[in-house]
Amino acid sequence: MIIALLLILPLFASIFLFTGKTGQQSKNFAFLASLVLFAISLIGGYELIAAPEKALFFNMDLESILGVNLLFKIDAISIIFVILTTLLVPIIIASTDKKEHRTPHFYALIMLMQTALIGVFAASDMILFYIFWELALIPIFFITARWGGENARKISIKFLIYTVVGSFFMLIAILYLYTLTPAPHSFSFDSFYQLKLSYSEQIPLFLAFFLAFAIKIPLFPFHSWQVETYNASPVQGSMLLAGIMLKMGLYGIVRFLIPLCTDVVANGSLIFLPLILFGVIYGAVIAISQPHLKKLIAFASLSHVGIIALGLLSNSRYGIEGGILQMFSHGVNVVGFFLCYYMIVKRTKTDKISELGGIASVAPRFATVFMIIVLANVALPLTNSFVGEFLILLGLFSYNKILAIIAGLTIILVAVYMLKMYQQIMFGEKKASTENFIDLTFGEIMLFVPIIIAIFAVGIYPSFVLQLLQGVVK
Amino acid sequence: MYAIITISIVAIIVLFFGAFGKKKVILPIIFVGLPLAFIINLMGWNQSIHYFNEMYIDDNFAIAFNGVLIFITMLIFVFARVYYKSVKRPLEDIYALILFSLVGGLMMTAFGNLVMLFLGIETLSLSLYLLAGSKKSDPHSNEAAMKYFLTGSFASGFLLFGIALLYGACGSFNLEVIKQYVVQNQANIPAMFTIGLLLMAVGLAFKVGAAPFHFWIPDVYEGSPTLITTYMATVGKVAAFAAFFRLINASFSEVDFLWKTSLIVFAVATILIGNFAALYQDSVKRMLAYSGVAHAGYMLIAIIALKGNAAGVLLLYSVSYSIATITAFAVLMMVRKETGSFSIKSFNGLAKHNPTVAFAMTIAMLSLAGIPPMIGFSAKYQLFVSAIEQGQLPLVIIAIIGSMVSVYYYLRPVVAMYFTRSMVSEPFEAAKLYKKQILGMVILLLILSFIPGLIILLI
Amino acid sequence: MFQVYLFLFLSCVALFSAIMVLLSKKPIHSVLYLTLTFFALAGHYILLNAQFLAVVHVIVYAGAIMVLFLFTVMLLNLNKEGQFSKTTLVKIIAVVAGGLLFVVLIGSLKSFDLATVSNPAVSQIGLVKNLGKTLFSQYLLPFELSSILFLSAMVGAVMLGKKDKE
Amino acid sequence: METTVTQLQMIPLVYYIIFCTALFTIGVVGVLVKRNALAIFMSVELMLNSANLLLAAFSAYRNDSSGQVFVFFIMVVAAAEIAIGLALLVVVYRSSRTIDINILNRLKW
Amino acid sequence: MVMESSPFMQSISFLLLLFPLLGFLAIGLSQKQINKKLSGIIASSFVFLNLILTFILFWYVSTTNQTVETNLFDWIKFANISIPFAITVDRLSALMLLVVNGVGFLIHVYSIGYMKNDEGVSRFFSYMNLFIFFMLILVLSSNYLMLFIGWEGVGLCSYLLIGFWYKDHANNNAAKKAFIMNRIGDLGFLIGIFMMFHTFGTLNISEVATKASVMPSGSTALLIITLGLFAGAIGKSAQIPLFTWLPDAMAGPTPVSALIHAATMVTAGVYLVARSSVLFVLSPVTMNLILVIGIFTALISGLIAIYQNDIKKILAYSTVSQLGFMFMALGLGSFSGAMFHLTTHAFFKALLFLAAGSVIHALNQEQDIRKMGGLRKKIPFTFALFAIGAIAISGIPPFAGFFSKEMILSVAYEHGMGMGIIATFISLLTTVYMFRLLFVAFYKPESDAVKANHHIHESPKVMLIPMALLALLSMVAGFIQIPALFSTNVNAFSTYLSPIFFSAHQLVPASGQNLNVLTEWLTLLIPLTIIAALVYISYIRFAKDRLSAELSGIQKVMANKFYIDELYDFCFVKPTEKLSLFFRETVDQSVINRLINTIGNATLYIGGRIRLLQTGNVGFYLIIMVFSIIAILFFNLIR
Repeated sequence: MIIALLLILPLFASIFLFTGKTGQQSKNFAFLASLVLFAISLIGGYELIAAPEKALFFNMDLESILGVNLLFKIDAISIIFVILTTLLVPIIIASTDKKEHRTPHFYALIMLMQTALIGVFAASDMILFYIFWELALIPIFFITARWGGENARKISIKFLIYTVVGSFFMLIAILYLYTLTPAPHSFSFDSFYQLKLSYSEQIPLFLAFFLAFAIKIPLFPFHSWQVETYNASPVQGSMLLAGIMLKMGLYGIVRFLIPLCTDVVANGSLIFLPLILFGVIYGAVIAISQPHLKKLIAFASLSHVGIIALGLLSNSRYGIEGGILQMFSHGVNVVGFFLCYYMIVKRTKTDKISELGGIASVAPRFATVFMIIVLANVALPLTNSFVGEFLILLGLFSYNKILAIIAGLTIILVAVYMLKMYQQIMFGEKKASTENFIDLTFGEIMLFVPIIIAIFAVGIYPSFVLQLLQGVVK
Repeated sequence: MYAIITISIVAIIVLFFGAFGKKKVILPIIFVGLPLAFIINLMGWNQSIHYFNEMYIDDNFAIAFNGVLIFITMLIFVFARVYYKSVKRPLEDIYALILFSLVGGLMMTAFGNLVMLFLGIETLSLSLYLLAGSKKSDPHSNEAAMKYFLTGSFASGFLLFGIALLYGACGSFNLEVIKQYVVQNQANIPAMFTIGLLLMAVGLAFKVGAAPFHFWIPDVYEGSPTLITTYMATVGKVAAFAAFFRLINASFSEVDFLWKTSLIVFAVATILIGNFAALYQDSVKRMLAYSGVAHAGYMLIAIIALKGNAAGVLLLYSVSYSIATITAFAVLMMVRKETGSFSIKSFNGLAKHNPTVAFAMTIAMLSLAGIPPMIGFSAKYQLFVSAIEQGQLPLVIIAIIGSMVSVYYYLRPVVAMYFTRSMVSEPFEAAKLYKKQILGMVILLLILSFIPGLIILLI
Repeated sequence: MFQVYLFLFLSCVALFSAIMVLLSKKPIHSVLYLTLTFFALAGHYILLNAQFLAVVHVIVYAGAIMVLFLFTVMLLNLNKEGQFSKTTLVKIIAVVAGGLLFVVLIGSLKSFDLATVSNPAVSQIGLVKNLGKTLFSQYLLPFELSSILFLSAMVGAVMLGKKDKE
Repeated sequence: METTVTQLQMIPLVYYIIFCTALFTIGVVGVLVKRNALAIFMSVELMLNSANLLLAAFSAYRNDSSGQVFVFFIMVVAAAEIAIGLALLVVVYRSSRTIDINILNRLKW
Repeated sequence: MVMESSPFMQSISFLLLLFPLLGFLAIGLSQKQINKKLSGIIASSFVFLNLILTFILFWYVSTTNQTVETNLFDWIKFANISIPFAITVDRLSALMLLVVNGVGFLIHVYSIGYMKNDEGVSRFFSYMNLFIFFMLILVLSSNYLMLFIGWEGVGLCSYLLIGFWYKDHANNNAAKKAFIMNRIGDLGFLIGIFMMFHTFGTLNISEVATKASVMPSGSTALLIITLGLFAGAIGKSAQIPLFTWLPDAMAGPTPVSALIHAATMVTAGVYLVARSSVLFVLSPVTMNLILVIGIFTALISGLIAIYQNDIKKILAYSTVSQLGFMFMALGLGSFSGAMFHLTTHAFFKALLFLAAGSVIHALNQEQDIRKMGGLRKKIPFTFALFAIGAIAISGIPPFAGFFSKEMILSVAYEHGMGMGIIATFISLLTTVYMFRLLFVAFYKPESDAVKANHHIHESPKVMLIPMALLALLSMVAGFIQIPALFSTNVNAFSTYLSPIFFSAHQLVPASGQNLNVLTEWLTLLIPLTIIAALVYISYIRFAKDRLSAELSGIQKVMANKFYIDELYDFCFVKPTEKLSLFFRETVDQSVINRLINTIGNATLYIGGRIRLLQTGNVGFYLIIMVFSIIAILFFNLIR
């Protein structure tokens, strides 16, 4: 029931919004709808907390009509992502500024995106999963290309093709898996999980899945779409991308790579973990000298999600649980980060770090909020990222000490680039662009409130997430 | 069977009224006659009647494909009204030729004898040659018709030679008898049989537009009047595929080692050439032509898979491909009417003033590209599944690579429509004419997207 | 043995004239050589005791089709010295292609042999009566449907032929 | 015994096969070498005729009439085809004053 | 092993954390609403409440010899990992509580006066309270990860307070440098924690100690753990090679320097090592490393301090040097000695900083000692307090420094005569730079700047009283632990801490030989004599108005801090920036992006080529068809 609501509500809202008249009304409607969704997903979360081993099911055998089996299952892992989605989407919707005159289609596309994202996280049938996975691309493509900045058109095409190419690899893997299931073949996750794959079967499977996810996440060296797309898309699009959509790839790792390619993950990690690790360092190092705030966020994100991938593939429970927790945290943090970016760009019309400065002296509230978000990104203890990164590195350490130590370098690098960026933007003397910087209004602060609550809630009491996962991660 | 008769009669009535210059009644007659034929066609459902010594077999396969063909033709006529709006004369000849070729198509789906196959192919082809050249004043149309005719009759020669050799080996044209021969002589198939089979396959591969026999397609599709191109790309292709499938399925399924490799080569070449060549096209019409080639490659996979529900999958694919193609061509016709060009540039900024049209084009492109949740995706994935169940994973991988490539060119019109500055500042005049029809197509596409399973299980 | 000689003679005539169709520069010569080929083929039909086919062949090909060809040649005044011909390279390629095709076909077909052979000389199937029976019983449907083909050809020819006032 | 005698006097089937193949090949070569559309039509006719004769021969040697019926249909179709082809040729000639197929290259790439 | 402890004490220990947090939130969230003075009073009163609670707890643990364990909630708990949010008050942490809350309270009070005229005073006090909060977490945590929270938290506060005057980028750079250098150490700390968890399966401090005590001495796991922890300590306590941030940290307000960068936070490294004494004594390699690093740090920073001219910088290097001294003590195995010196150092170094602050306050933010002089008469009270601090830190009896240093020196001499002499030398360096500072700033004839400045005034009472209290402590605190030479009975300090280090001493029995009484007297008296001599020389050299000679050779190197900052800049900062540029411009743009684009363009190119197959020439199409047919037939026949 909850699943049905979670899927149908945004879909209908989206269809309704496509016929909307004014942007403001549509925004209000979309915001309300997404809040309702959030409430519903919280109910789902509550049910699961009561019994973490259980899962919410939705099964309707419509294969004869739809061609796919409507098989949904929300377990503890899924609910985290569903809640992440439903938590962030209202913020993203609310963040649009009145001055930007978004048409109703904009909100319709966001709601459609939400449908697809929830679908991805709730699907328990491979084809269904794939459908939602691809469906998610369409709205974000339009959002990016239509409301994006310069070159948005070209870049969004590159983005779309790049990711579609990646997901085609996944399609190959799915189809390959399908042939391996005992007759009558089936696409349901459960039938895949029951497979006992031999090592030689796992290798191509792993490669295909890994490629697909690596492009989506993105991992080095498949990240080149990311920076450009973040840079080109409107900030809401970037938030959707970085906050939620990238998690699809990581979610895929949790759902498929780890349970299905156990042996490859166990034996081959030393081949691909260094690659990911290099990407982690790479992103962080580039962020140090990145002159544009948005690109900096992109590279920081590249580095952060790389760490998550490291944790997930580290063959240890700590790594996996920490990775999942960190996915949630990263979603929250990066959206917060983008919001800060948005606040700056909205007021100063520039995101060049060197043109900014001295904001802290005119906007103390903003400085505080931004500082909290920066610290969350730096993974300071008691913020949400710390627990996740700690567990990830712990997991990685128990797998391979050298890798963990190198990965640990990021906690230094992240401090370097984050503080450098914060210092240059917020501190120092005021500049022309920041002369008339207005501090956050009440409405804008309200945008940050849920994010800050999430940052501290997860940082101080992560156990509710971790214990939720306990029954599922094995 | 009775559908053929109905359609023939309708065609003759059309000719009759046209001869007396009664322009206004022609299309209404067709719009009565084709649904009638559709219903009559459906009445034979689940009965599998064999007519005239198994010349014509009205099994579910035939009925389903005939239904699709008739339905597509109806859609074509829907757009014909708008396409030929400016033409004064009754056009009974063109309409009649379309109907005649439809008869040929129906024969191709339901043949039980190679004679019927041959006659069906020729009826369809001859009408299409003529239709391709029906815009006499246009050198492109002439050229298209000529090229089509030259290559087509050449291919017919091979087809016939193949039939002759096959006959020499088996001594019959009846599919059932050939099958028996095959079953009995599975161990020592004479070379003549093989050659005959392969030459027939070549002939049919030409008709479906599979590489390396696809060369006529881009030129002919581009040169023909757009409405006719639409018809060729849909009815012509679907009928040819139905015929191909029926031929292979009815007689040669036991000796798949003879033809499978060749077909796989065809399919691979078709997918790659079609998709890659489409990348560079500036003319949307030609791009769609290459897309047609590429889709022929995918549909060949259904024939290669053959077993299981391949027929249903082929049906689904045909439906998805045809409806999306018609939608795309319909939009193209409109754009061409307004801008006088097929170039991708003429799509620039279409979405601003013609959102419905742009949306329709987008849906069609996404469907053709096989992006979920459009029907094009369901069709592709069902196709891949059935191929993979027959152990054709490498082929499927190639097909998927082709799909990756295709995303690019299918997106170009979308991008042009939505994200490029428009040259015109007001809604297209023609859009008013088209709006209802195009909206209908969109709704059809969307509805179909939710019932792919139903279509597959038809057969 | 006489039959064999006759066969060989007719074959030689047919092949020679067929080649001459290609070699002739003037279309009119080609058409005439083609006619010769058709007559030789008619002889083959008679040799096979396919009387009906032989007659139809002569009527359709030598009669109708040849007339059409000739008519076109005259109508369009095409009977000039062939001023356009393909390059030698293309010709060589074409001949090589033909040769290869021939070799491949012959190589695979020559070993063919029927299990039971009936003598065409004594076979009665080619007679009008027998063929008629088959045609109007077993092949009635295609026979009828071929009328549609003709009709469409007619309509089309008219369509292409008449002047439009568009 | 008698069958043996008649068989000896018969023309071997393979003769027909070889002859028809040769004729077919000539037709194919003709299509390839000619630029004149009319000549190409003729070459196609040669191909069709070779198929015809082959069918007729098989039909006769198998003592099965269906092959010859098929030939009949082929002739029918060939006639219609040629009619259409020539009509097209006339149209093309009208518009471009030539029947050289090499000028048919407006549509390409 | 959760001991039953009284609920009353548990709730008190919980309140310890709650009060400063409340203070932080109350001040931080209402910055605009409350006036400046009020915020200082609120902040100070919260710390004062804490101080009272600390006394209660201290009394409790020192009398009952029990630890107060309070489990607040489960922080990270799943599978076999269980890290509660739990606080432990034992004798060691109670001592630290005293230091933190005591000194902290005094500095808070002092700050009310010092920061009176600053714009962001509310912000300042909220940060200060936050610092106390994190420092208490650090001190009270019952497991290493929670300790790490406090560890990073104080680092954050340090960052925020160093960069308190954020309009000047120099301050921000200093703050950033402090944070990043701490982070480098923290990475080591984290690795130590990982290894600890890996080895013992728990992070609980007492459980780790118990489990470790049965391990063989010198095992690799222990080595890695202790190295990691020590790396953390190096970062936090500004030891070589991560010491350069501390002098820069003087960019923050002076009370911050006093509280964070002298008395409390920087000593956290010492506290950590002392806390983990069991682990460290089982890892002799690390112990030796600590010893070496401690000695070198103490030496080098002591030398640098002599040539500095910024009053706060001198004190900062002095701090580094004293910290090195403490580490040396730790390396020698004298945990209680280190802790003792930590305590006394907290008193007199805070005093020194506050007094320096008072000077700076008086001179309108002038920090260069060359521009001072003659202050003895202008601000006599401050001078007196400063002198007490200088005497205390120099180890002149009977002030506190003497006792704590003596405790360490005796251990050093027990360890060997050479070690003793080195230690003595280090302690003598203190005298040199402190008295140089004292004489230059207070005795030397008035500089022009001072002469021109008519507003030089004594600080208000709110600043002087805390300083006076600290001075009192600096004078008397030493008497709780008198060298064995004088009396073997007065050793309250080591007795107090002995339960903490009991197991550590158990594992490694003291190896040093006992010196005879004569030697002990000599080692005591000779340094004192030298100190006296040094004070006199300094007086001659610095108190008179002699133009200081040009620095030359080695002196210049020392004055420029051995060029260590430049070295780091050259070795790490510049290469990282270069690498960043290289990655950004070359790898990302020219290689990866180009590669991806090339793939795309290649596809398009192939498309363009394949398209050319379609020549438009029918003859060509037909030829291709025929060849294809031939190929198909051929391959099917030869198969």
